Amino acid sequence: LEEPLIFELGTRANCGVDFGQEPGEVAPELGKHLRKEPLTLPGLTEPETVRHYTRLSRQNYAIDLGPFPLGSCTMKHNPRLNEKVARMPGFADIHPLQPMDTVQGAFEVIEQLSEWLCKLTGMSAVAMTPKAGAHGELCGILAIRAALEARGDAREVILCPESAHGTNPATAAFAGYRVEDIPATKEGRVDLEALKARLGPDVAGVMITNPNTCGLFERDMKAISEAVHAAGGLVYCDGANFNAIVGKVRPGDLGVDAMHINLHKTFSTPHGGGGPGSGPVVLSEALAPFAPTPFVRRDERGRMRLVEERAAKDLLPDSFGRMTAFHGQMGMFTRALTYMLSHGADGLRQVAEDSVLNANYILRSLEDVLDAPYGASGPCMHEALFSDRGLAEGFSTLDIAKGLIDEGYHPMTVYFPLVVHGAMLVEPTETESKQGLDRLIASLRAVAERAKAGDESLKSAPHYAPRRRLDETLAARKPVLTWEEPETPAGIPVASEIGGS
Amino acid sequence: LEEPLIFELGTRANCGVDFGQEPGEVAPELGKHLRKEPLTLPGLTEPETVRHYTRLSRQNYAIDLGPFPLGSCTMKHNPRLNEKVARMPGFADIHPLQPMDTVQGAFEVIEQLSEWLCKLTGMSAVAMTPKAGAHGELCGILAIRAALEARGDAREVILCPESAHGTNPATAAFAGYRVEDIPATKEGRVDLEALKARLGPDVAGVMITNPNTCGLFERDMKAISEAVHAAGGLVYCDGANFNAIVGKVRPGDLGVDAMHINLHKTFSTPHGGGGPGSGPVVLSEALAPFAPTPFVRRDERGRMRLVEERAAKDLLPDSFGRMTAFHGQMGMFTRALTYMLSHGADGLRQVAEDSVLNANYILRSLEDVLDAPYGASGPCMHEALFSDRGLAEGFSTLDIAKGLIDEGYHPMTVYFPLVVHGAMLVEPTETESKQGLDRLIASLRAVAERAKAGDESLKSAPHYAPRRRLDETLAARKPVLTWEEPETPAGIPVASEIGGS
Amino acid sequence: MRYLPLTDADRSAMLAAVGASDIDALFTDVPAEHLLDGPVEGLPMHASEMAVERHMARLAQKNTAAGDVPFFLGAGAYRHHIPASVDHLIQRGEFLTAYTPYQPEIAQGTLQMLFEFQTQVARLYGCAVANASMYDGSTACWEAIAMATRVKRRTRAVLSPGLHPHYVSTAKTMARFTGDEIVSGAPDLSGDCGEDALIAQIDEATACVVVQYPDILGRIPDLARVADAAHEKGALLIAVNTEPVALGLIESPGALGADIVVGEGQSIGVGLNFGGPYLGLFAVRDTKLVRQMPGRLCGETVDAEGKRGFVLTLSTREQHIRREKATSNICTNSGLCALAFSIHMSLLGGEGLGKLARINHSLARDAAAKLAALEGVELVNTGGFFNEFTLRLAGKDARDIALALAKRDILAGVSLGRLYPDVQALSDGLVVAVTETCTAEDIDALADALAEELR
Amino acid sequence: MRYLPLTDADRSAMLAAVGASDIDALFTDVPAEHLLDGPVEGLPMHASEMAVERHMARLAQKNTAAGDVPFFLGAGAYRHHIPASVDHLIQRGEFLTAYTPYQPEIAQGTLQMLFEFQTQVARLYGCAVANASMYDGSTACWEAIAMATRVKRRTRAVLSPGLHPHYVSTAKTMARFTGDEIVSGAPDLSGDCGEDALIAQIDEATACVVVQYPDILGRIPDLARVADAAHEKGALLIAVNTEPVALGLIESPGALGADIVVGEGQSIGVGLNFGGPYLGLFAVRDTKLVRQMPGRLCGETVDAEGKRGFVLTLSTREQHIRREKATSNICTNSGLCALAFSIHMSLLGGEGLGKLARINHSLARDAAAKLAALEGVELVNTGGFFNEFTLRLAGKDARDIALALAKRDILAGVSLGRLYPDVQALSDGLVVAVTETCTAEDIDALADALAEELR
Repeated sequence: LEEPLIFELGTRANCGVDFGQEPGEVAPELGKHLRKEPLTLPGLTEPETVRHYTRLSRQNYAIDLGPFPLGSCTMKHNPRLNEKVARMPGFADIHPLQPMDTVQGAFEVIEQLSEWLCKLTGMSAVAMTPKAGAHGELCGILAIRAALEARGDAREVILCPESAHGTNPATAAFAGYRVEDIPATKEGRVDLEALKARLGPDVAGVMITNPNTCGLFERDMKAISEAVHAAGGLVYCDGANFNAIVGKVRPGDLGVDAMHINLHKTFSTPHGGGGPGSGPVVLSEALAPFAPTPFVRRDERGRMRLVEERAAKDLLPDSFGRMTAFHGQMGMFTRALTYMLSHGADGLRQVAEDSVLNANYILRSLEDVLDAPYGASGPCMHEALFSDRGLAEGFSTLDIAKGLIDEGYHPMTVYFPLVVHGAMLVEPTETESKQGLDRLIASLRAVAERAKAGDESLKSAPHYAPRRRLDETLAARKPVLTWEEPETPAGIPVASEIGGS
Repeated sequence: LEEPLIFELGTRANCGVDFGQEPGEVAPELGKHLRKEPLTLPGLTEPETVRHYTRLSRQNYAIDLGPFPLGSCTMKHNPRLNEKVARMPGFADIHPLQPMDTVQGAFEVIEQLSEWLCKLTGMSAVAMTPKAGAHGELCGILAIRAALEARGDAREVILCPESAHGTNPATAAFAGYRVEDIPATKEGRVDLEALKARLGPDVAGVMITNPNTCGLFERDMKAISEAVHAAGGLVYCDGANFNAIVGKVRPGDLGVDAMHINLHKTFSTPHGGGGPGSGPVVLSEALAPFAPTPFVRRDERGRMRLVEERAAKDLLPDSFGRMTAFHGQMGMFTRALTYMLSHGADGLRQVAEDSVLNANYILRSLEDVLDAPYGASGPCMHEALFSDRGLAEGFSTLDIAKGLIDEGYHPMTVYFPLVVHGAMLVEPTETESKQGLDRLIASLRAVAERAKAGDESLKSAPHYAPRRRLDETLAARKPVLTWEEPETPAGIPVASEIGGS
Repeated sequence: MRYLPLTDADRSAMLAAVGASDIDALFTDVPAEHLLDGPVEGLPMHASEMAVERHMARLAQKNTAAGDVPFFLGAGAYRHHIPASVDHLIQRGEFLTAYTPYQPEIAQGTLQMLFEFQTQVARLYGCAVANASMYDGSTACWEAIAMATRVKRRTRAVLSPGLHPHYVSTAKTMARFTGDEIVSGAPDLSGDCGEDALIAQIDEATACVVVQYPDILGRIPDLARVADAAHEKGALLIAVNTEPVALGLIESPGALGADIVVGEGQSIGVGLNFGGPYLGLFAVRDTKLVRQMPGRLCGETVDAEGKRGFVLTLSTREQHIRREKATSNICTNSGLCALAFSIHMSLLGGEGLGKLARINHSLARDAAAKLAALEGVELVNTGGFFNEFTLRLAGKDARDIALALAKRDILAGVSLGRLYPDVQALSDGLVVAVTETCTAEDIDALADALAEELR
Repeated sequence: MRYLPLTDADRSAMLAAVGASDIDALFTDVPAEHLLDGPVEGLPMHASEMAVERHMARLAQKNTAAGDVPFFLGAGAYRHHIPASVDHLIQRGEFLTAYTPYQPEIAQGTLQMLFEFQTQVARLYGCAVANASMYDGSTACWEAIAMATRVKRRTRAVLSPGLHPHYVSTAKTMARFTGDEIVSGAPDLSGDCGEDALIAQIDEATACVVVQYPDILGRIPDLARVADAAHEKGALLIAVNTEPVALGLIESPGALGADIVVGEGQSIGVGLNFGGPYLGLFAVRDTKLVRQMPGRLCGETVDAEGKRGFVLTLSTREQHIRREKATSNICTNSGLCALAFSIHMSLLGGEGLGKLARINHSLARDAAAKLAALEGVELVNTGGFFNEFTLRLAGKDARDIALALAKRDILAGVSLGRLYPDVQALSDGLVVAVTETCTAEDIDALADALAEELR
């Protein structure tokens, strides 16, 4: 059931917007700047638009349709109240540069959210402007670098475990650091002794994900922090998996100096097909003075002020500066705060407990059919890790993923973390019901058994999705990244190509 | 891809609503009234609820997905601005019995919408309270009866063409009239001479649909009105098809005394899977004094007042009374007025023209493969009528309808009007594009050709819908109208029964 | 125009294809003297979305939205908090822009929802079967009376004085034309629901007795007693409920012997909407009455592959098949409102509805106690109430008081003078509803302002 | 809790199934001394939806919504009318609650949309290829500079004084750590965009010149001239656009020789949102640069049956494959904002964008003429402007004037003192944006109030 592209649907003659006003004259001095050729963008009327995007949307899988067990991506339910609140005109229809007295409520949102984040993490400050998780990592690393430079300590190396998200080494490199691996134990955790051995005056710090991407809590986190601090470095914690521990343990208690929080993971703001995210970074006392501008403070009269470049010179002289225009992802802040207020401190604790319970339930229900490399070492946190060991010859993790599509599910995260061969990382989150998990487990089991039995039909899965397997090599070899007018205009598509539902 | 019932999904232990307050004590005097048994209704958390209804929705066809060419049902695009406006708290969150000074804007909506309806129809008054088209018919017939009774003229018969919607005779009967058929000409219109011959002192009036359900304009409407009036009767016009003539001709100019207007047809308020509708009735000078209560009037100071029972005794002493609690479908009024203001007088005229052009385009594009019983007599209005003549032995209109489902479309209206054998009534509306019509025509043509060629696979269509043909006889013979707990609780459905997308 | 996809080029090509010289060549059946030669006069031309939105927003802003003030109106329409997910889901295009499910193969979404809705309503009402909804409570009430007269072949309907006066008026309007006899009267301002007097009016010609539960003054009648009395005379008991939340706390009418239970479902999921669209609920206690019911019914069946599916059924009762012999002329139901009700009810569940009911009741008790303690205020409902009660304001016209409070931005309740303008004895009555949306501060504000106005 | 489906019974059963005595048996890897024994202190407990909504609504009401007052702010974020269908469609659960389309077979909705979006942006910018969006304009601007230094293996970036000061600050922050050299300065309050001075700064070490078009004061620089000069020195021209509506009227940067075009897309479909989330646009004129681009790219391909389909492609540039050797650390894009942009742009089309641009321009001209006629007001933009212009307020501090006007419920514009607190010479500058959402009455209200404040 195909949906044409807007370029195949619309014409340049049509338009889905009416203008009451007639456009007036163009200023003569603008003459030399005017467009020579009209813009070749098709216009669709509203009925055509609504139908195009409604139909397109139906080719997507989404959390609203079923479990979306992407490990480390934390696809949980997105409450509808959040969406309603974010659209209140007092939040959605205010300009970032309005006089500060006219946006006190917006500043209060930032203040309240900051308080929640600091208390939940046990940290002393938070930088609210980072636009997404990776941007938050950058913020944390820049703060570390600024802090080290402030003490005249130019270190060059950041240590990352091999199991880290790719953003960790990329961020460190983007910030000018050289990246080295931290070795792992057989149990899937940081090798504390090996780490200690590597620490030295060239090491600016470590980036550790906790719970890590094997779904395990880094038991030695506190010891790691102490060792890094002792060696003059600082500790960045990747908070992508904070979901598993919110309300149960505070990273600040474990010696972390900086940690970003993906509001779209732990705090339920929608992923939206790939963004926008929001990545506030909590900071320890050591790093707080280096936080970016702008930030929100109350003045002596209790009015909220946005502290921008100039004022920051007095209030936060060591700030490493601005990371982005304006002051953060307000639309995500309102959603996240709404979520936090809804759950409360008690509910958030329950979130962590249920997410861990759900993951362990999956781990224990499937370890007889799927290899669980760290299963024997104890409970997992929010996600269950399996490997492709034991599948029939020629069958891979990819086949299991694609087979799961035919069962009506979005696959788990595959081939990540890199430290496990053919990794499958299953994160149910706390918003799945037991009934739903039982079904998911049954499907995973069925597909795993087919892969172990060497069922050939699995290798061409999916069969029941809007598309069969797509040729990614072709896409990369001969990139077609924009639509071009075909040589001869396409005729009327035949009905079977178009379809309705 | 099956979706369980809420009773199979939810448990009585769960709940998707949190209550901040703890309920207090129940008054002792309520003791004897208390429920003995708890209510056995399942509760679903929000994630389960969102998923259940999202998945259910995807088993529906809708105008947002494609053409919905149900003749006489007028499935046109529903503008999203209408939905936004209807949800403004000043409209959605006001109580019908608030002091009138606090709802002046709501009364203005009613006043403005009334003015549009009167001007577009050329009538002198409008009753706004009817809740739907059939309720509007009832309003019109009661007004006719009240008017006749006021002049001491107890007539017993209402004449309806056989091609009328079932609501026409049902309404007349519900209002205490006997119903008799009006014969039709071979051209599919009211037989004026036969009608004249039947008129007499026992005939209270006629109910005529114009444009009629064969998609034809009643050329003799004015002459019919004159004849009925001359015989002492009154003329009800079923305005279901006003879509075709809005802005092109005013029913008031043709002698009509009462006509309901389906706001959800001509004026784009959503059908919502079967309602709510809204059926204001425009009235001639002769019937205006008999309009129902309540209604809106401006007082001498220009304030809007709702005239309810007592005040109506002075302002409209002959009113036939109240038809419903409160005062009409406000939520539909705001949508319809928004639609009218968007289109304007010029746009509404274009609506009629485009809807008629689209229907004729379908009629002329298909009359070579499908029998068009009235095709030769001239253009149609907003809908094109075909019959099952010429299909292969054993193939019926139903097969064409179900075949069209497999092409990705909702079928046209079938077996209505009754005057044509195996009728197929195709109404594209003005919100289909030419490109979309060309595809629909190609599909209709393909299915018609299969039916003419005797393609057996058509008889078991649909094959690609969420369901194959359903056993309606079983449903009626052994009605199962509520869900009952199964004897043994159902196990976990197997994955292939549940599916995801 | 943003809603019209045809371009001028399309129009020309299509006119050519149908062999018409211009668009009016397709309107030749309209007599030339009646065919307008331009837009209808006296109306504005098309406008941008921005301009229309502004116009409508200005009208909306002239109204006092309930959420912006302390708010205590009820009398047949109640303000409850509706979870955001309800409105989100009913706006799914597949629900919002679908038609009546006449082609069940591609309408299972609407049909399964209706089947679930019917079950929810039947259980809520303590009945065997509910239909797929009607226009609203008042029209459902008349349909029930009409059904009773049809079933019983009797023409007399006895209406309790506690029945909402709009429902009474609606029934009287219809009865005037059908020739049925309606017995009705205004309520007394006493804590007694008047069951004795009502029972005394039931005779062998009576097709049905209609009792509102809780009634217009918030009192809770003894349904079981009336049921017995009605049944004794061979009449049906029709129970009318305008506040479904009450049934989370008090017994279902069906369990008390009501034969037909109808009501207004607006409280759950639908919202105030200035009186419409609302949601008529209609259920019968005994499946034997099903084939006499008005309105659509959705039933379970199987498809050609044996899979469970749902269809509209028993449509031989209905007008599109049976025409003048139909059980009602009703065609449209309140599908989208039924969906909103069903979603909200799914979120609540029996547990949640019970808790919500107890919160409403408890707040209403607090409010009643506080208000009745004021000088010049007397609580009518001595026999108990759910979330609504009636106050007597010491001989003052409650309409004036309500208006005075509205000027102070407090919407205090519904004056009985608004509902019964002809009954002088009721003019000092004020019906006050208290739901979970009322805060303690709201109640204090009302009490303070009322005290001042009565001083 | 309304978002947590597990019941206590489920929890017990599941704990038993995993062999844990209680939930903390699953948290044994957390050292006991750090495991909290109850909810985090100092934070409230869970609350009802109604209570949370009330709390947030109260905060929202403390802000002055742009739609409620005459509103003239721009300077990198513009208020335009967004059709209601845009927000309706982006709230479809299938778009809203999907993840990055890593499994293309069940993500064609997002992928096809991104392909359409890329094409729209590329055409708007006059470029060959656009990516699938970035965080916002300011970060896209830095990514472009980083890409230019990578491509050119040079470390100097010359920024036009007309570049938004937040964009300048962002670049400076990053350059401090990467060791790149940023040449920048504040603008002059003259009608001349300063192309001569800018060109003079370009040398053989310059990787790129960055020019905002139109610039922060609303002036329109001669891009083609700067392009030629940059190319002559082997540098790339990066054009930055913060108001895409302008490109409905003035020439595309790509057509004028810009090599990389970046910008803020918020004007189309996204809304003000107090500064975020916004939509970074990023395009290159020459396909040769594609493999050096940061951010996601969606490409066309075929599936196993030969059907057209779309996938994320060229991901070997990206961090999740290439880790520390990636072209950027960026991971998330602004998918939902890109969708909103694409829908709004589909509604507009080239025709509609052109008309919208001309309406903006025309209203802005009217406003500028009216304001410049006031005593003590001087229009800076003598060389023309699109929908935004800068006024000098006769030596007064524009911050004070803007604040005084805000107290009169008029949001008059962005004072240059807010943007350049350190540059005394700019303190009397006020940047005023006029879009189609401004009415003639709004403009009159601003002119009248400004006249009074300047008196």
